[in-house]
Amino acid sequence: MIGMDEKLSFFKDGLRLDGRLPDELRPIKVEVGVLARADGSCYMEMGDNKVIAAVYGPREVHPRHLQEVTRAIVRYRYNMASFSVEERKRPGPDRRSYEVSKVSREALEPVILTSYFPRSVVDVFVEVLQADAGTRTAGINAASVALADAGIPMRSLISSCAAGKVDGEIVLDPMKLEDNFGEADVPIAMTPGGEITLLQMDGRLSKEELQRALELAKAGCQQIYEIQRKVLVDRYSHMDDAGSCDEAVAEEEI
Amino acid sequence: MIGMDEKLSFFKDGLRLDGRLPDELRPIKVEVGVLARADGSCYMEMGDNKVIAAVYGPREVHPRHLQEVTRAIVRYRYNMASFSVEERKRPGPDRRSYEVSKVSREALEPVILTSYFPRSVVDVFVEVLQADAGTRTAGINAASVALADAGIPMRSLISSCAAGKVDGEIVLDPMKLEDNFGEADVPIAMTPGGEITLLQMDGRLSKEELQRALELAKAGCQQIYEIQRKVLVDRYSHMDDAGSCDEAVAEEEI
Amino acid sequence: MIGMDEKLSFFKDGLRLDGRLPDELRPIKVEVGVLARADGSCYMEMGDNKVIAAVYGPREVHPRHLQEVTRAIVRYRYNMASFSVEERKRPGPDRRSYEVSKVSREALEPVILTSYFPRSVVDVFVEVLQADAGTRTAGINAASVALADAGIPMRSLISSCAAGKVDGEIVLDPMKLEDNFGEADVPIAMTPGGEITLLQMDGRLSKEELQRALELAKAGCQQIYEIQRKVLVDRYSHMDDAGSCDEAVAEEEI
Amino acid sequence: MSDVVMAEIRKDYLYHLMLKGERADGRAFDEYREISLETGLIRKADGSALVRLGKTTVMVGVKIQPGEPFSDTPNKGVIITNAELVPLASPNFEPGPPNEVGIELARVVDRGVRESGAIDLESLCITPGEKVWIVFIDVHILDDCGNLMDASSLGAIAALMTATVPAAQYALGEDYPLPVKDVPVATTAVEFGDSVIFDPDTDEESVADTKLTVITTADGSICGMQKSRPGFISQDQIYRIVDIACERAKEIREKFLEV
Amino acid sequence: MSDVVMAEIRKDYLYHLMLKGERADGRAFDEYREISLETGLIRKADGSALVRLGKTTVMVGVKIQPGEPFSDTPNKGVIITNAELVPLASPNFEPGPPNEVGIELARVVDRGVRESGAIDLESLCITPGEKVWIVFIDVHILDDCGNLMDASSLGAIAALMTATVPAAQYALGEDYPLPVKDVPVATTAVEFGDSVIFDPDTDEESVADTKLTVITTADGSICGMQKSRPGFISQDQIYRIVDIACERAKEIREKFLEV
Amino acid sequence: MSDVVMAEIRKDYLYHLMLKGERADGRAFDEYREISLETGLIRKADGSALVRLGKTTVMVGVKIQPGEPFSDTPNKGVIITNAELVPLASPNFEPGPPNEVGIELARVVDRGVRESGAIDLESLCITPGEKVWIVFIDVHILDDCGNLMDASSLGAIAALMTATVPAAQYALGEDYPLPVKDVPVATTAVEFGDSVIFDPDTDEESVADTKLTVITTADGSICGMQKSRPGFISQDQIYRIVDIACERAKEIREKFLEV
Repeated sequence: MIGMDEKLSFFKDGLRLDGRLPDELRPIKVEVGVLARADGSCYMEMGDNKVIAAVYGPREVHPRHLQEVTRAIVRYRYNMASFSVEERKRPGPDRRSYEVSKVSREALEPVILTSYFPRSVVDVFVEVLQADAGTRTAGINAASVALADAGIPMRSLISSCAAGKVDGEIVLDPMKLEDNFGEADVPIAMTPGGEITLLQMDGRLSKEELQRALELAKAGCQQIYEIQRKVLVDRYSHMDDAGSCDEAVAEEEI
Repeated sequence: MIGMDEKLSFFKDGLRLDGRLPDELRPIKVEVGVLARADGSCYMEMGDNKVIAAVYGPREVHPRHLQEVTRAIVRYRYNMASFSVEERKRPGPDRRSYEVSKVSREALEPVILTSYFPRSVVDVFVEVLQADAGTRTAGINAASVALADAGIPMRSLISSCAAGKVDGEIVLDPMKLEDNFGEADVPIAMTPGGEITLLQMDGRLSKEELQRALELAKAGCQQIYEIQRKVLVDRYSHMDDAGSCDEAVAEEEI
Repeated sequence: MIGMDEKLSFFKDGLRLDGRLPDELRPIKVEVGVLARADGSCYMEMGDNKVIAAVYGPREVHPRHLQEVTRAIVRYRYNMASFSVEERKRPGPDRRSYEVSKVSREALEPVILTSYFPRSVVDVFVEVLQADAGTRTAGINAASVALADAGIPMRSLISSCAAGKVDGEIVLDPMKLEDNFGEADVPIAMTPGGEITLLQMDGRLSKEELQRALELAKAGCQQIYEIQRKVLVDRYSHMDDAGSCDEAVAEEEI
Repeated sequence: MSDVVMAEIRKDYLYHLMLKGERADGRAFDEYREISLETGLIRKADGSALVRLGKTTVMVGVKIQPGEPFSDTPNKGVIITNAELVPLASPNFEPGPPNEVGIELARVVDRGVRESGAIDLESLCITPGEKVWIVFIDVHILDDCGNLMDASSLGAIAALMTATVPAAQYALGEDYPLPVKDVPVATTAVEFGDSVIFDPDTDEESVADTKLTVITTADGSICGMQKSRPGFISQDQIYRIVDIACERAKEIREKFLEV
Repeated sequence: MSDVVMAEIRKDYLYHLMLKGERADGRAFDEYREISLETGLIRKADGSALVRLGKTTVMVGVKIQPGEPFSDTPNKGVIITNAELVPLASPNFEPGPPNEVGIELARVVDRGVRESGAIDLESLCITPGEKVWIVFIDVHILDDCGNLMDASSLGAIAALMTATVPAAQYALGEDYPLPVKDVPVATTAVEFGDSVIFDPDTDEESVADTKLTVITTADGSICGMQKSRPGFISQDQIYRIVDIACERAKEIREKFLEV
Repeated sequence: MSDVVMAEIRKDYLYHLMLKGERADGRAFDEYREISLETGLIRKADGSALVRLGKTTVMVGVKIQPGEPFSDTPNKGVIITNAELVPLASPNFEPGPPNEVGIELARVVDRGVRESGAIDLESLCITPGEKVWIVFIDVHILDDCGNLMDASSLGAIAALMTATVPAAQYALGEDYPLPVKDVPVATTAVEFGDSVIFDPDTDEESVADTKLTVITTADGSICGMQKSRPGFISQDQIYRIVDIACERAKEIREKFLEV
């Protein structure tokens, strides 16, 4: 939240700069099973964000001392490609990506039935190919579908999106321009039943604004959940072309 | 030892810039058992140096290949807080702190009865919160008390201080200003019986000056030993308030 | 291959700047068994290149998870001393040295009878003390002799040298000046029987030029093989002074 | 295995206590441990604070030095926050560069300072595009007995509020107090079944389902939140925690930061 | 042990197929898998290409930024090539900085671009000795089903050929297409007994004796070669591979790079 | 366990020899192994020395390049000393950045050069505050048969005494010999019961109680000391070692450094 450096107007005739209503998500595109080597995978676009998630496991833990005797551990690695942002990013994790990886893992872990697979690991890898505000939520959405694609037993899917505050108004799913000059950002993740597994916030909000932001983000998550569910249903109703190396068979656009 | 860049006088009427006699230590303050999580701990001030030492162990060695079958290994990590020196120090160990850690470990190891605890480790951690010349000796003094506080069996305590040469004169326990512009620095550590376990020297000294420096430093160590001993006696004569989370109960000032 | 920045002539009366014919190697000097601690060792000069190779093993593998149950693994570490090149090199491996280590290991591994020593490792270390184009080939030559000196069972020796293109002409064993301003460089390594185990190329060559370069380099390798063989024969015919700490007993110059 | 068993037993014990509305150390669910705060102990730092939250002990040092601005904010000072979870402070901490727990801690502390606007970054510009003041906030954990977030955040703002910009040392005019415009305070609760417990100690943290940190400003706005640990939290619980967090933060602000 | 046994069985199987002149997926020995190439998908990059070689998938992004030249080439732009073998792409890849396989891949891709003279480095000089354009070629492996060398090289040249120098953004004039003067194409074969098989998949790579990559330019010259994997290769086999490599490269160049 | 047993047996053996006033290789207690010193072997370095101390072999290279001074000593050159204990030199050395043994070695070598005033740092200033000569002393261990300290220190001073400041290469006037104003020599003894043994080999080092390095200058002053290895040493033993160290250093200085 840098604060507005110059007077920009973020609304025109009640619409946002990209033509969206305040409570409207950006267009979403999902493909499941896009990678041959991974046990499960998902490519997702949310607006200009392009992310790809892969799941490997349950598999053996290396190094061994990380093993848990009563359950599987979950690892999550969020990584931005060098070319995904305006100024080239040095390859490899930075402090931000360590934090995003931690909270994303904690957003998914509660729904994974880790006790089914003691002493093993479920690895989730998310690569951001293009970033435009909202990569952590896009990554969690893709990872959730990839986990299902990998056949990892889960209590439910997890859906994720953010609400923000721009020009004094609470909006759903802020894009980069709104995020850079906006006044607050509240990414959440939740189950279809409304249990929240990720919650972060920066900026400045009153309690009432926070409440409005959570309501908006919740509604966004529910729309995303429907898309995630549909792409998985489509995928598994066409499973005649099964096999570890099949490419993208299901695609869903909003 | 940078050599004197401008003509500074380090003595006035036989006293040093901070009013000390040439053979006088800086004021010392000690508290034992200051940390709840550590098995033993000690906070120490020597002049403007503020250090804190913690001991964990004997405990299991990780990684396992470092285990010794006939004795405990001793590890020592000397670390300066970023804010402890004039110009902010990058966090983490540098070459100097690796050397200080090595010689400090070698100063304490000879008195630790490591053969009592085969295959285990005694970890000593020293954090420098403020530095003013003499942090390695302050760290060793604090670590020695913390080892005793942790109940690690030892042949004796170790006491440590430096002598230096300033304006042609041998002085005890040089402070930062004397160290920066002085002509030599000789830190030592020893048992109460006078067996030396740490000896370093830089600068330029004749054999006679070295002899004088060792004599002075030895006398300094003996004073420090008395303080260490007293704080431990006080600590253990008030042991009605025992328990792993008791805070600083003994304090000794000179 | 930087391309020629200024018009330099690399030939005078059919000879190269250092007086060599186009198909002539630089002077070679070899000493075997030059190190006391290593199981096998070799010092080699090829022109202004000065390299030293040591072999340790077969010995236990650390860390254990690198062990192979049916054979020994081979490790190769090519390292340039900081002072070996014009501008001081930062100590430690860089990207170039990782690649050189990989291709050098792959150049030697095919002749090492690794199946004799399951679960163990043969470590090859090459230190470049002075570099003048051709250090990887000099390193492989020295390493090959050091492996023999260590008694590692091998199908054959490996010999290595490069051909290059300078001023439109294919030459054997380019020196630094020729390499910097030359048009192509083709380092190879091979068995005495002509089986190629290393092949790299950069620059720009027609198929015919590549053929000529390989022929030249092959002839160079054969000459080097004779030198390697002779120094080893000499070494083992004087084995009355055997023992792990004997220094350089055989030396061969061309 | 025994660690797992012990954890289960401890969890059971704390859970049963909680059903009776009790905590192991007798505190009310929304009650903080005793807080002590000393500033200025580290003369070599430009600002410093030693915070004790029960037995949890954190030293925060602030150093202010001239340096280059970021290219996209040429007329703004820079805040760099780091947290060192040194192995002296807990048997669970290991030597080495900050792991994800240390990084998260530093970033949440940073978020409170940054998002509240506590430091007016534009006032830290010396020469636009060339030289600005860099404010290093170094959090040094000394004893981890739980709730490092609140202790570290409190130490950071206290150290900043008592910090001096060492202008004289760099021939940039006279020294002056670092201007601080807001007083963010972090308040952390853990969730445990249906209960919400503030200022958790290490035991409570280790058995909690999830944890929520809320950072509030002097005017009662929220300027940062962070859920950590896997586990679910409902909207209702969030609002409940936010309400109490605002109250507790206000008390801490008034009592220790004299605002 | 079972991995070793499986490898032996697979090797036997592939070997016997090969004796009959066959490959597991029915291709001819010198036949490539289906290639697909899309450029410009990453709007935030200055050039990008998504390459599919069968199921092998590689994304290459090119970023062009002003920076300092190397001191020994003050009037030349800089090419920096990096390859990330991220663990998403294969169960064999681990997180962390590039290992020797990733470094070799990046260096061979770099060699093709550099030695072919595809990029006129002197045209990338802005102010001699002070400021030049730095061309970052970032190879991001997404799915490793074999022959990363050819896929990555193809992605690199395709991304460069469609890249824009973002001059306007840095107030250095108008944007213009990155001038590309040659079109290096890498072609890789593995050797397997006496046979030579092009565009190997992961199984074929894992059982091959050795591997040879040949990079050729538009005029049929060779601008880079790299043998990798331990194993022997004869001069005759080298020449045979070079001959076919030139043909395949020509086909790829014509079909996908429109040269 | 067998290593431990072997070490005990070897210790016993060496101990019993010593009681008879003997060493395994027949030397007197204060006798050095044969020393050989060759300088200038590395043409690409600005100074170099190959030292053999018995079979211990060390190459030291000196490189002198222009660079920036430290901000607190703007008119002084810079000395940077590094020691590489490469795995070629001993089965006990591992690849990777210097560990504490290598760091200690480099710092003790550096201490001798720096504290003796051997290099007049002010004479290495080119433009105050901007450009000074940086003297890199790189110690490269080739064969560790004991007493690396003395071999490395001797190599360092010998390389410096024969080094050239490559001014012409940087258009800074004519090349000139690096001015060296003192000749520090390190002498190391190990203590073994009541005995003191100079120039220990690897076996003697491994069984010694403790070790003391004394660095002396041409005028017989002491400019550096370092006790290493855990173990006790008495004041008397220190004085005894210092006395012999001065003598040995004098001999080495006269014989090998022609001072």
